[in-house]
Amino acid sequence: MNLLLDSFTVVAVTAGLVFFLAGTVGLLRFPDALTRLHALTKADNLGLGLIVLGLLPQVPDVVSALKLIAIWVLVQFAGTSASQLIAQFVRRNEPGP
Amino acid sequence: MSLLVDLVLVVLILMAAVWTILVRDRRDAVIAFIVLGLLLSLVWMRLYAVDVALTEAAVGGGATGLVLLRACARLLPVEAEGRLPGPGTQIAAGLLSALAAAGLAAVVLHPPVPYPSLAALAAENIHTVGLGNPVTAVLLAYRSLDTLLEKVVLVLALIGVWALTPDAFWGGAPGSLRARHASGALDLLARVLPPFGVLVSIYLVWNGADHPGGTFQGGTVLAAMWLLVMMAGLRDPPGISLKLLRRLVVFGPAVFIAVGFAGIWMSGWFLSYPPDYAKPIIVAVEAALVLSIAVILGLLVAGPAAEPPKR
Amino acid sequence: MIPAQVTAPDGLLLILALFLPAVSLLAIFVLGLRRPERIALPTLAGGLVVALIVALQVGHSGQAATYRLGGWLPPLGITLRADGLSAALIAMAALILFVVAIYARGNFGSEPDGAESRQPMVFWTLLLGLATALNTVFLAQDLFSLFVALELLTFSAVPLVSLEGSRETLRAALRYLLFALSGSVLYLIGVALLYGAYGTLDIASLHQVTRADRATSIALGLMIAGLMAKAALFPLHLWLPPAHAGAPAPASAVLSALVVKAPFFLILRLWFDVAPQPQPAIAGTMLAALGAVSILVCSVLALRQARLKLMVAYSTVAQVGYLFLVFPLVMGSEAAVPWASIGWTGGVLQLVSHAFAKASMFLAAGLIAQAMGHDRIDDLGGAAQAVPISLAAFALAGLSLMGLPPAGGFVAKVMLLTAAVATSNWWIAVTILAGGLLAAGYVFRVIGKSFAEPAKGAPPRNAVARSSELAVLSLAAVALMLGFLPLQPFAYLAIGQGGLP
Amino acid sequence: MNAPTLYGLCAAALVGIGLFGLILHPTPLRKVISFNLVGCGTFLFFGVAARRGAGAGFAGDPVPQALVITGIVVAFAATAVAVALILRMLEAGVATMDSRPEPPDDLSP
Repeated sequence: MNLLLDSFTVVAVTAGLVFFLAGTVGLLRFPDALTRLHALTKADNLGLGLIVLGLLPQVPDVVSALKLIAIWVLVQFAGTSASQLIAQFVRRNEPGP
Repeated sequence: MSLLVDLVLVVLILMAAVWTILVRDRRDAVIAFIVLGLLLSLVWMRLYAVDVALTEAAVGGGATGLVLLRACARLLPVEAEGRLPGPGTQIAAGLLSALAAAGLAAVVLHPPVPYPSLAALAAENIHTVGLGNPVTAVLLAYRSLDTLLEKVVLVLALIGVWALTPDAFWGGAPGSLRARHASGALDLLARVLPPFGVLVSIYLVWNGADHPGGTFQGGTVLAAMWLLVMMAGLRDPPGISLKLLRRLVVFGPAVFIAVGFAGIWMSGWFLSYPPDYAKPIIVAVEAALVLSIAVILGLLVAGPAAEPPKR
Repeated sequence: MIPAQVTAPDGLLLILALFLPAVSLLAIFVLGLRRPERIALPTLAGGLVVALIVALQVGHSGQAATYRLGGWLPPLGITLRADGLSAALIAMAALILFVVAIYARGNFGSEPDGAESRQPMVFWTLLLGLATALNTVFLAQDLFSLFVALELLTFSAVPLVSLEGSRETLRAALRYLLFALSGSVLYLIGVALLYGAYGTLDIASLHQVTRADRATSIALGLMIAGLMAKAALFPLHLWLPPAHAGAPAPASAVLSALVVKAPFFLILRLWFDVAPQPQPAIAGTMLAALGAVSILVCSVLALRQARLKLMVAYSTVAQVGYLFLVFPLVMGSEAAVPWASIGWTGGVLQLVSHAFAKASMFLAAGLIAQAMGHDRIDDLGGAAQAVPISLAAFALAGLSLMGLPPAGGFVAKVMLLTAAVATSNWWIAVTILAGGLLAAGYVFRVIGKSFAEPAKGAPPRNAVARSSELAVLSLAAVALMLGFLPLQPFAYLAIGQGGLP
Repeated sequence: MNAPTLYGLCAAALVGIGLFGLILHPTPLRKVISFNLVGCGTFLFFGVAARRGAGAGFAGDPVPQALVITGIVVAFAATAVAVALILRMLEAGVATMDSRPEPPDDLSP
């Protein structure tokens, strides 16, 4: 049982890291601000989600688990709002297609 | 391996620092400085100073960055970037700075053995104040004079900022913080986030007695929520003569000083706590301080009054 | 850890010295009064009483008064301590603050409609802030608490410079702030290094453990360099003249008389109480050389100023320069301890007598400017008839700056001169004499112009308050009375020095 | 070489870079940013002292950590005052350009 949970953690966290890596590569390689933003938000949401999911079996009690989930939700929320703001800024300042 | 992480962090920090100094545009310099602040809070984690990491992220990077960014936004159209001094001055400045850095590096490379520390003394006495977090014990018990005087510093800084109000506007409100293109996203954030923020700041203060966290971290989160609301345009900054505002600013320091004097007859010394009630008293002082800190930080960011008072 | 002994009442007074003004400033802030001086004046009077009682008790008991905050012993806790020197200086600061407050009572007109207005509120709260800051600088025994005290001082002093709000004063305030902050951060680096080297920031503990090694020298060097910027020692003096000249007269008086003395006092503390003894002679000579350049350059500059307040401000830089002459004079003396030497005593007396003289001079300059409607030195004709008392105070204070008998500055400068001759520092002796001559030049220039016939078509003169004039005169009188002190080291100032009980 | 020493060298470099900026930049806002850099380096020195002084069951000496927290807040207050002064100076400058310039040597009593 323990081994199963541990391997789940390893797989999920690794997968999360891969998403972060992909997002970072996208940030560096994509041509303009909007696509970069797209890569970053998508990858980070999923990446953080997978890491939190992977860590859940490792926490000692329910409160800690709730804290982890709360962190994920808040980051989601902040990330979404921030990328919205950046996107709006970009649209105002660059003549759109 | 572990040292590799530190090495990468140091390289990133030095890059951010050099960028901060050398980049031409001042807004870029501020952004580099904010990045530096975030990297530094990681460094504080690596140094096992979680309380400092929280403070650095909240105040050092966050609040300072906000003040500087707002300044950039208002300076940009008016003030041109100044001209750098000639190469002679530049070389002299470089030599002087390099000399200072080299001297400091030499000191760092030869630490005394054994390394002096007050950790043992702090640990020995922590039971008398009933706290679990030694940093809180230092801030509110062993060295409470510093913390108390620093609150006075904050009030004086606020008076200093308000002193820059044009005479006709005294009693009026600071200019609106509303972002020029406030949007739905910001609005939503400002409506949803504050309850969580308030919860987090209460948690930080409550938790700070025994675990990392404390008044400044909590106060900054609270201030951030207030600023968010003002930047989304949901509320405007209050007039600087508002009685409630003045009371909130003074509340924390006043409670702290009152507790200090009460200590004289409760347990013999100014700013001492009776051993049995030390923890609840300290937590109460922190709770009072958190409100004042939040209000003062918010007002420091908002700046001097910029409109005539409403009569 | 909490000692069983009950607090000594004299120690408790040190707490009052710190927090009486602090509480009062919070009260003014929260009440939003039309006339804040109704709270501030009684507080400063109370502060004077507290300071005098502390000074008398220290003299009476022959021991330093100490107080441990929260009962915590150093190195974990923080101690307040009034030795003879500290006690004398808090009494000096309290007296000057109180007299300046009396002078300023009528200066900041308030709105008739009962509302709070900007200038009175800012001036009085920050004056009280200065009282807290100065007392903390003079009493705290912990290097980091002293950093906080220096910041208190900066945050109280800078907005006073730009109280008037014109572009020039704002620029002066900003420059002052940048210098002061740079000084603070250099000081703080030194604090960090000292903590890293010794694990304590308590001055008395450091006194026993400091070694003459690289870390200590770099730390002290940075701290003293930072404090030099705050004390406006040449070549870091550029901020001072515009700042002190731009502030309203009562603020200038406090800035010049007291605020620049605080960093010098800390240099004195670092030099004699923290640094490993004996220090390298070259360091002391360097400080004295910068002091000498300050004296000569800024006295000449004072002589050439067209505006009265700028002249007085340049004279401050020159007079602060005298303080830095102390270091080689003490090192070369044969006295067993610094405070038994005539050089050290002369330096302290120069600090005190200049404080009274310069406060009086700035206030007098303010009254002259108020009466004449301008402060151009060349057009001061008729001032002697318009404000005779102020001009008399100006002249009496001038005696102290020149070092002529019977002023306090005379005794101080003769002591420094004697010490310079005794230690064969001839260049210092020459500098002291030259500085005195230059001071005579700029003081007599003002006096001479004031007795000239008023120019034709001069604007009518404004009346000045009699209580303000008497306040100015009383400060000059104190500066004068210090001249009757004997020419020898004082036992009072030696109380509690060097960790003695 | 261990982590505290590495960060100590980083702190020394930060102070050096900040001092360079403080002297180099003529505009006040850039000076304020540079001052903050020096401050960051200074605080890091305390952090190194704290980590090296680990003991008695603590991962770091709590005293320097507490000093840094106080220091960070004071530095923020300083930045806020400086920025307010810079902005106000700008307003005053703009205001005097279109209004009648006052004679510089007259003091309002």
